[in-house]
Amino acid sequence: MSAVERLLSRAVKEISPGSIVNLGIGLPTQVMHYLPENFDVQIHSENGILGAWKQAEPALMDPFLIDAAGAYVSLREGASLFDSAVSFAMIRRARLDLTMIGAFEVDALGNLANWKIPGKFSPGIGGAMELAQKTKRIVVLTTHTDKHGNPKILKTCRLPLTAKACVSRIISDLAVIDVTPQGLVVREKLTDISNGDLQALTEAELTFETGEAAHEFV
Amino acid sequence: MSAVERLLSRAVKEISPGSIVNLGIGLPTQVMHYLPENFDVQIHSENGILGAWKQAEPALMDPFLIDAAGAYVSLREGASLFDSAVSFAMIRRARLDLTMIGAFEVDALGNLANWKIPGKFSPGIGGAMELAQKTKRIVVLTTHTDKHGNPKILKTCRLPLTAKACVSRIISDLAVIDVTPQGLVVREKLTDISNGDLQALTEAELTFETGEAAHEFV
Amino acid sequence: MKKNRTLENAIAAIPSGAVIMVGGFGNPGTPFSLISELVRQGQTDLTVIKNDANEAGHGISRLIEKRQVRKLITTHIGLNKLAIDRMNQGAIDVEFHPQGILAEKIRTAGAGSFGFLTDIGIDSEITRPEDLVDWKGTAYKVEMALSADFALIHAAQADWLGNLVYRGSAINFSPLMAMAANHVVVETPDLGAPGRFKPEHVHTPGAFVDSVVPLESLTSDYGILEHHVRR
Amino acid sequence: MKKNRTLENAIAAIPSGAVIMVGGFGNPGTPFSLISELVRQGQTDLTVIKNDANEAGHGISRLIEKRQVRKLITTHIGLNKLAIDRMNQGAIDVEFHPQGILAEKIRTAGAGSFGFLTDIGIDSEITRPEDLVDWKGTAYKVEMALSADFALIHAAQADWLGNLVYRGSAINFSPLMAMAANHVVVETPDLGAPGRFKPEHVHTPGAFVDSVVPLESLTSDYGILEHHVRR
Repeated sequence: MSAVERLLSRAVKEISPGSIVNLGIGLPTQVMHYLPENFDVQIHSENGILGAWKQAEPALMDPFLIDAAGAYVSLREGASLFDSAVSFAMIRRARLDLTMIGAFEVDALGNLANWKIPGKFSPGIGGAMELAQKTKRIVVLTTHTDKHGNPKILKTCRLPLTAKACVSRIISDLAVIDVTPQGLVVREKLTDISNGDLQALTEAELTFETGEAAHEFV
Repeated sequence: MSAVERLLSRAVKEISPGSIVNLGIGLPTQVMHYLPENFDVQIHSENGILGAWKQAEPALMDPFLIDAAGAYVSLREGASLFDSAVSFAMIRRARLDLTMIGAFEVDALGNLANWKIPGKFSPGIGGAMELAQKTKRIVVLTTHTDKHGNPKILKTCRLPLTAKACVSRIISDLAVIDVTPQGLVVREKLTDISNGDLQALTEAELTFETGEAAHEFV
Repeated sequence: MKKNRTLENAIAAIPSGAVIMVGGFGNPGTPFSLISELVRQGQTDLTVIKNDANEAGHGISRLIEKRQVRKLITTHIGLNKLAIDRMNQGAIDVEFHPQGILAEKIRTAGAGSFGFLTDIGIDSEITRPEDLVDWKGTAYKVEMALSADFALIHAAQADWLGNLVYRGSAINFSPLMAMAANHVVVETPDLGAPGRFKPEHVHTPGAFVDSVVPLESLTSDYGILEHHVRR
Repeated sequence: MKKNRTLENAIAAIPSGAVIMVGGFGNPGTPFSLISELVRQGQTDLTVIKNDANEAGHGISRLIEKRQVRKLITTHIGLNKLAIDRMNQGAIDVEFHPQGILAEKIRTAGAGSFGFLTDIGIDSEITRPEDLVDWKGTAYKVEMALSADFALIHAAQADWLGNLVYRGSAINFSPLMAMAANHVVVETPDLGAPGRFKPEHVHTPGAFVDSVVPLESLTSDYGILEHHVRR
């Protein structure tokens, strides 16, 4: 299993039966493909869908039905379609139980930066700010380090924030880390990485729980 | 023809083909019954109807379909039904061409008072304020005097205003009067009432046009 | 996850002192069965938000008659002389808003916003100086969002997920209130399995709905009011 | 009164310098035919308001490529490298808003209001001190209404009165823009006589629509984008 597959397989377990979930662009949208076919969940897409599901069979793909990432989704029974104002009303009214979201940086206070790298990347905010600020629970899915091996889990975010103190949990390819008032607490990690090695790949200070923390997370 | 019938028959002529019209509670709602069956008009009702029409046949009356006055209306082909926010968006965005509205008092500046008599009558504002303030054209339908014979067309309204300077035209049982920058101008009147007699029943000063003004208005 | 509840359980969640939005413009859309159960259970000190006060003996007028209502936020109660009398006696506090402003205040809460800037009534006695803001050189009236603890809604049809379809003029305030209240209770005579609605036809997505109460039948309250039939 | 117009006449009403809202989130809902005619007629100095910039070579990207656009008000243009390059070169002015805030600014204009109070982004760099109002002891961000001279809308179905029905995810910004623009132009491949829609199924009532352009067929622009199909 690749690092990304491991991360996505773990991410699926974050979704409680009966919940309403938004899957942000990037790693989170890929979580959809790991969901069991009959799992009781309603996927929200901010372009106006509640009840989006996996890509439609080729013969059933509808060019007038995409999710916010551009995928030709299908709809589950009980789906509804609505305008963008209603879609974001649902978000701002905290009717979503969970948003999984990507990150450029996330920090020990649960601050999230995922929309802008000044001078390099500024394609716009999209729906991220409202999702991050208003969803009941935000889980960040991210590789533990960037492609150069630099930590993405920081003491303090340096990039412009998407939202302050919004993240509840971080799932990387190496560990499951909770943001707590006492800082970052490792709940699960790969068995073949030591506490010291994980800390070395993380700028923020980590606390290691005994018990669960010792277990392989997938 | 009674005074009210005369007023309502004249009021029908205010409605241009193809227009969108709201008929306020009281005399205006009765205008509906004077409209020719195939007349090209869309009646707006602020409780969420565009395309309301005359009372349904008894067998077709729907207890879930009333207009804002409580009548069991029918719907014309091309009607739409929507929520109260959309209904008043339509009003505030001035998508209505005409509102006919009742009055306790109307004055030479086009001010309208029709919602409250302090200490006597204050059932609430309803939709009148937004209709009066935002419809492109407001035509007041009113008996020329109240039941005690006192003028309702005043120099200046004394009751709390519904909206300032909103009225374009007044149609009473005796005359058709326009609100102009030069004051009230009588466009049509009953032939059997003299200019002097009409002025005597009107507190505001009237100007009498020659030509049309001499004609019977029905 | 099924949102089905019994009438008794759904209403038992409402405590005395609650702020309750009630759908309906006149009879259509009024959730008479939910209201009847609230009358039966007898919660008091309620703040009720509804377009009108129904007519004496019906709908929320029964709550007013049983002195369960402390305050009514509404647009027009002209069809209910009893409610006007109670207001004039000082037995209930009544707060009036222009109809579209009430709708928009509710919708603003439903959109997760806090208020909006308008010019409706800005020159009238309903506007006090302290309601005005000067924003970059222009004066606006600030209308604050109106939310509620509960909304009581009648839907023509629903599914177990809480997706709602209204009909006729019974839409009115219901979709707005379903967005604005923290706990949304819906009654419907026609509850079915998810998949029954074309997704584009759903008026209120199930995300906004907490409890759905199936009604076995509709009482005479939901029928034609003979005194509103023109002869 | 029939609102039918030809493609040419409907677009000829738009002058250079106009502010134009364009429906669509990605491809679904983008009025490609109206945009193509606007490219052909060549109006310039346009301000375009759309969720995104479509993809290079398609939709409003063609207006940007032909230098007809002075300013773009949008939420995310990450799928259009060409638009990002033009922005970085300073060839077009781009104003970004959070997606739901853009929707709500448009909807606020559509409701005939002037602005709304929010807390979205209040702690972020998108909020400047001069955007904040202190209202009765609480700080809110004021987001002003966003209106337009024209809206260009794609509807799945329409009738001569301008009643519109959308489908799929092509609803998105269209009903909001239809309310907010002063002149609303709709293209549809399926135009019929009034009476074809159940009144409860109409998404945009005809009162908001000025011109309806029937399309004889849909070009390949409206089809599946192969590079968005997951293999």
